[in-house]
Amino acid sequence: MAETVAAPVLRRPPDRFRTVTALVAAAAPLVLVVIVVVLIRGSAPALHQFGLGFLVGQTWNPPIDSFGALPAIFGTVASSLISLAIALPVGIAVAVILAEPSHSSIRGVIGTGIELLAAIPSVVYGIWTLYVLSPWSYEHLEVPISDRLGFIGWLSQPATRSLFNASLVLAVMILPTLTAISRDVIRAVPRGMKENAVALGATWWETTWHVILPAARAGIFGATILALGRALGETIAVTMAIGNRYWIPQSIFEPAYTLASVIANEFTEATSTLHQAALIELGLVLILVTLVVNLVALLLVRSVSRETRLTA
Amino acid sequence: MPRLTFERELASLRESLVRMGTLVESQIEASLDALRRRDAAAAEKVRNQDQYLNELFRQIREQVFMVISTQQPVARDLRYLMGLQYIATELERMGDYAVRIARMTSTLCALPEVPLRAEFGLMGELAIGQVHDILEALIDQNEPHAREVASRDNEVDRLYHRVFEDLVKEMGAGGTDADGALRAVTLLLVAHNLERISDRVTNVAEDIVFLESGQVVELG
Amino acid sequence: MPRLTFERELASLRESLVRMGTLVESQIEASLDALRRRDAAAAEKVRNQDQYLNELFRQIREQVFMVISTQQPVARDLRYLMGLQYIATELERMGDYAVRIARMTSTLCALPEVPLRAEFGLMGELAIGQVHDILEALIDQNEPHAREVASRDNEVDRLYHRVFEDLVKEMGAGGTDADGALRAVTLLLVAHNLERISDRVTNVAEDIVFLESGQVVELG
Amino acid sequence: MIQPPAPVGRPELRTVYGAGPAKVKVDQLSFYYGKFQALHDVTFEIPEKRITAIIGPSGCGKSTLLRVLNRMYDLVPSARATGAVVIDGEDVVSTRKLLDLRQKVGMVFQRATPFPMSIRDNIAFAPRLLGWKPARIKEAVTESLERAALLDEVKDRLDEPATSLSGGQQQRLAIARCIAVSPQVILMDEPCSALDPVATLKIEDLMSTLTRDFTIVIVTHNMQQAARVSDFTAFMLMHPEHRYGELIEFAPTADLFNQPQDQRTEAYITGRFG
Amino acid sequence: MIQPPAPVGRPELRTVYGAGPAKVKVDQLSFYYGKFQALHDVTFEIPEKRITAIIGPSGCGKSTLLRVLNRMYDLVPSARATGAVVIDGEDVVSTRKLLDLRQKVGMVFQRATPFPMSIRDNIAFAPRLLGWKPARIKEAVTESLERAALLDEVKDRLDEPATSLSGGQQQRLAIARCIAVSPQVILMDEPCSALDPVATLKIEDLMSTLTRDFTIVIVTHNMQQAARVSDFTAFMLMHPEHRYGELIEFAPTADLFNQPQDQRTEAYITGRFG
Amino acid sequence: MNRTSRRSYTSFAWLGVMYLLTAFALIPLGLVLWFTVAKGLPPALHIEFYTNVFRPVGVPGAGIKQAIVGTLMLVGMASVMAIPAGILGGIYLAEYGLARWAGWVRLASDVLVGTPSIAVGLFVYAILVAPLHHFSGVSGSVALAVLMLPIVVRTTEGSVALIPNGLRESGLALGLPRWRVSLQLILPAAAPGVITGALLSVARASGETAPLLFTAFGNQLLSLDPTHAIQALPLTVYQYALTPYKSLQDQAWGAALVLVVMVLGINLVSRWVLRRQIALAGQL
Repeated sequence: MAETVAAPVLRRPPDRFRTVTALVAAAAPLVLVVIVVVLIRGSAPALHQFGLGFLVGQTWNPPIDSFGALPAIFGTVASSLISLAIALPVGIAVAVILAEPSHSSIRGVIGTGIELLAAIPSVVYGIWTLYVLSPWSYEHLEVPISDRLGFIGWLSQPATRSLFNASLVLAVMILPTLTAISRDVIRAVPRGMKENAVALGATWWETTWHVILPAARAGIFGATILALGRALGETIAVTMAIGNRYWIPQSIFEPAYTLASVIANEFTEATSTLHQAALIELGLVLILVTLVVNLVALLLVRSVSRETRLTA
Repeated sequence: MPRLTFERELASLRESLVRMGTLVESQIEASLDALRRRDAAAAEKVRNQDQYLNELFRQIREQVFMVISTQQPVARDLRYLMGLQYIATELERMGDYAVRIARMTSTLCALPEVPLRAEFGLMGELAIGQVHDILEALIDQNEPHAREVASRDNEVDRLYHRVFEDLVKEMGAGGTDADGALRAVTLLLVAHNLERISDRVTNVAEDIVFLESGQVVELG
Repeated sequence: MPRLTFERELASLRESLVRMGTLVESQIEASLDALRRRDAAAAEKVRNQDQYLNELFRQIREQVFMVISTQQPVARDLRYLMGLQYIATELERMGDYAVRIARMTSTLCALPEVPLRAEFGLMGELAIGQVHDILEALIDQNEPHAREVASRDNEVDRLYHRVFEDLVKEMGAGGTDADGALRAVTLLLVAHNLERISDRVTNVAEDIVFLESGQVVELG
Repeated sequence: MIQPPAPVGRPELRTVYGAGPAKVKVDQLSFYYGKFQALHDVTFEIPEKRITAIIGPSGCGKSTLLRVLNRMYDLVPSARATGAVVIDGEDVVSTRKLLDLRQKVGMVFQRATPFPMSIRDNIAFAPRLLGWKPARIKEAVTESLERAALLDEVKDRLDEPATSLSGGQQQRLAIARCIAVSPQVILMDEPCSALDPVATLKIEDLMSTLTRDFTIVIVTHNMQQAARVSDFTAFMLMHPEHRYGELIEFAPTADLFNQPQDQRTEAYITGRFG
Repeated sequence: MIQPPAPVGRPELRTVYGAGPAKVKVDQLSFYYGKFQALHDVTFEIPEKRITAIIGPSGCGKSTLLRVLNRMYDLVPSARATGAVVIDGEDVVSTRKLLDLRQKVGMVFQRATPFPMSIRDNIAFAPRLLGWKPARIKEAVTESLERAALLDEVKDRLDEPATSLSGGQQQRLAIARCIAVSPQVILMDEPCSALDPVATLKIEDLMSTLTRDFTIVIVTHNMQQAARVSDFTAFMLMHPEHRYGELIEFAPTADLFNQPQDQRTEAYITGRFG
Repeated sequence: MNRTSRRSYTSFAWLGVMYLLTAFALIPLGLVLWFTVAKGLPPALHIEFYTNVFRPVGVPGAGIKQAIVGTLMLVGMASVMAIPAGILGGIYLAEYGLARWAGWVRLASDVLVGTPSIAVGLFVYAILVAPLHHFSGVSGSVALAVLMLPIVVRTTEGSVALIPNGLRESGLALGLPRWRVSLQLILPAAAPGVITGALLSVARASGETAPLLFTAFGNQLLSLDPTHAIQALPLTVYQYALTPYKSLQDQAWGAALVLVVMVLGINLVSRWVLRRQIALAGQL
């Protein structure tokens, strides 16, 4: 590198088109920042009142203005993780099948099905869970399991509206996210990699397990985190399924509460300033958590796609 | 598809070769003319012209080179190029023989005049005719014609042997003085060179056959 | 980077050429040997061996062809290949001269024996030495050596002119019978051919210079 | 009767070389992507109405050099150049008249990329946006298709989508589109590397006829192609230490491929490089 | 003193041609993608331990032919073949021992695509699947890197990811990976088309040393490459009417490029095709 | 059984497992659709369901006209706000994607896509509803627009990026200014993809409940005034489903069916458009 070279000439005509579109595009980051700022300002009274203790407080009693977020945080995280545990193996299996180039007609049906799964509005899942899934799950999953395994504390106390049932519907709802991104990541694995493995005499499973999935590893992980972010923020269906009890349940079959559900249920009825501020602070916690999770996931997925772009 | 540039190069090369052939033909003609007319100046001119021929030859070689290295010809194309180059080599040699005949002419001009044998005119005509016709065959890409021209070699050979025997007999008859001996030997060498020119025509004919069909033949 | 296949082809080609050179050298040697020993059978053998030489020449040409069409050489590589081919052409001509000398030897064997002039031995040695040394220069890729060998041409020329003058003088002295005249003319042609061989060595030297450096030079 | 023979062998080149007019003068051009220097001190002159090829191994900066000539590098934010590239007295590096420059210096890319419209519209696209009159546009369409040796093949289906053409035809369409706006210089960036040998030779023939009117600069990694089509060749190489591209040798093609002056050129063209 | 000279010029070829043993016998092979016929009645014999090149314009079916030889076409649904391809007495077209076949007939692709693991693991991949003992695997890794002329360049970094290698190195790694399981035939599908001339010539040199042990079949659209590296060349063409690929001529490379027997071959190699 | 055949069988078995899991994934879809149709069809078969508004429990002939109209209004206004801006933003990302600022925009858009919609509702409440002291259709549509914007931005970028760079370079190399190349050459080529993105964002917005809870709020009567509370289909489903009255629950299923038909309809159309885009881009 010749550092000694005189300042290089740089003369370009101004690009007004660029300026205009850049300004418009600025809307997205702007909104994001404004959301966070507005929520911080809205939750100021609660922040002032409870400080960090808000995050570990376990009571939620509007009449006496006592607010703690821990049960809602717990419910949110627990329901999301359980749903992820259910959805992950299924999601990867579907992604592997969808990325397979053969059997194109079956794949078309499956792919469309999964995408429609993503298109169904949350509230429809909610009503379906409320009237169909929860009663069925109570009768055919929760009761039999707790009958046999109830001695394990967190598998006892079955209820119709429960953390478990909320997780079930969440699993269905995040499956498309998981599948779509995993499928894209698997498809982005250079075709040559598969051909090479096959040409070396590897079977379909050996190729998938030893070559394709490792190549897509980071991307699938990113997809998982992204799905986690979706699960954390899901509101309506969860609200309709989880039972809405503000406590930390001892069993996954008991009712619980999530951050989003609390807001959805109480916000319009919140009369005291502090109550409203506490609800907004729940929203703030929610958005900050999903923000971090999303950022991590996006950076993961992006680094993967960049890598495959380089090696492809 | 034409491969325009390549075809243009080939055409230009062939043109150069024909130019070279024409020059050789006129060199041979001029040298024999000088011999017949005992014109030392004309003979000298033939010797000087040879440098043009050499330059043309050098240029053709170089051009073949350039075409091969830039156009990467194969099969028929390469054969064609190499064939042109072989022919150029033969033509250059023919030019050399013309120069040698001119040199002999200079020697003869210094000697007392004696009428030239008829065979020389005949041989010269035959040789020039061969050179002319083989060039025509080259231009027309006419392989049978080339073979036919090559076959006329026998006639020149026959004449050469007659001249050779006659001259040896003449010298062997005794009473030859120094001038006579030099003259006889020089004429013998002229005949020899004419015969060589005719041989070269055969080679050119072989090259034409090669260039057109890829066949390596012996027409000798 | 080596370009293995190409280098192998070049090496094989050079080997063929050296083989051809060795064959030419021994042909010239054998023809002069036959001349010295008046051995008609040996002379006949030289004439028969020529077909091998022609075959070798044909193969080298073909190989050059194949290498050009498959390896697409440029610059130095192409020059090298073409240079090898030029040299092969010259070698083939030298072989022809050896055959001619052998033919003259057959003629001489039929004539009464007269001791051979010393110049012939000298010219033969010189020519063979030139051929031998130019092959060495080719193998060693030694351009200065090649130039030096070419410069020895003058000595052969000088000897040739002496032989020519002496023979013409001898015949011009009168009292030459038919056999004597034929003998003198034949010997003259032998000398002529030796001189031509020496000329060819000069051409080979020029080709070596070209092949090594890309320079087109006149060493004549 | 005997005339001294005229010199043979590409005489037209000899007149140009040294004496012929230069269309583009590249003068001490250096080029940077951010802190990375991609080209160093490139100086040579591109002769008018001739084909100049730029060759060299990957990473030698040949494509970058080409993209300087019509300021295509403006698409990359941190790119900048020093030195001068003068076309018709105007410095490309410092000009602000980008649109005029690009109209004067057309470019054909590796991939043909027909616009997603009819064959006719592909060629008429730029003239229309430039506000030409319909009659002039119509004429330009026919003429440029003609010059791109494509008219006969497509004249009956000018209104079909351009994507229905074969790869080689698409590339000739790209050339036609480029010459429709009457450029003076045409830059070609590996125009045949996506084509099969047959289509390639067609393009090569086309190039040689285009030199009647245009100055052509072609970047190719195919040495043989450069040898076949070009009149002049520039050989570039990446500096082993500084890793910027340098011009090693510039000469008439026949000379460069027969008697390269630089060892590195010889090593590269004979395949003994690296 | 004078010996009759032995014939010169690739004598090894002459002994093989006609008399040499064939490794792969392709017999009246036709190939279909669904209803579309891609190959028609291809018959020729691939000689053992020689390089056989398959050339021809785009769409002539040369890649398809290559992919029949190790049943790579099984990856495409609807593909099927008729006729026979016999390797060591076993018919490839009808065999059910796919894994054995692919071990015997290795393949190197246009894009190197190393697996997402270390250099060592890339080569050990197939041997491990075959259940080789660790000692044998270790030996195979070193030996195949050695034979692929890559050992010197990578021996100190066998545990680095294979993606850290350059394009040319990656392709040699692919070759090493392929020969690690001791195939007998190596198929190469345009192995150099993504490489620059320098890396290309390295691969070509490697190929010529590999013929000591392997039978190599290479598909290339680069005619010159076929001429440079191969001992035998097969020329294919798409039938103008039926649009399937046909074998036009099969001959020793030197013969094919000097004295092609078929007009169409001559037209193609001299660039006067189409 | 030798090693080779054991490997083959293992592979086959795993393939079976994968297909089994896939089939398992599709069961919920079938169930949701089945129950929505089965339970929603009876109320949805009545014409009054679409022409009438809310009626108290027990009064026959209740309908959800106010919700359908409200959803159309909300989504329509949101589209007007979000789609043009999203397209321009997407073009910026695709055209000047290498700039640092573009990286931030891209990241922010992706994060915004994943932001809990309820938080967006809170946000709009804080900036529009609280200061004005009443719920409104406008605030609801702003909330929806915020959700739509990043989708439009990213799908526009994606489909513009599908257009080969050569097309852009070819356009510029002809001497055309950048904005003409972007808007008159690239955007038309990418149109189907852009339309798909817009449709998808519309579908997403149509189905959103959470952000409307405290912005549009809901209204049992038909309101065409965007400055007042407005009903929406998802709100209807949510609110009616949670009531103890069978008749309202039935209406909730009916509204759910209407919503599903609408959303899936838009979705299928957009998929069809997208397929055309991909086919087209494949030819370029």
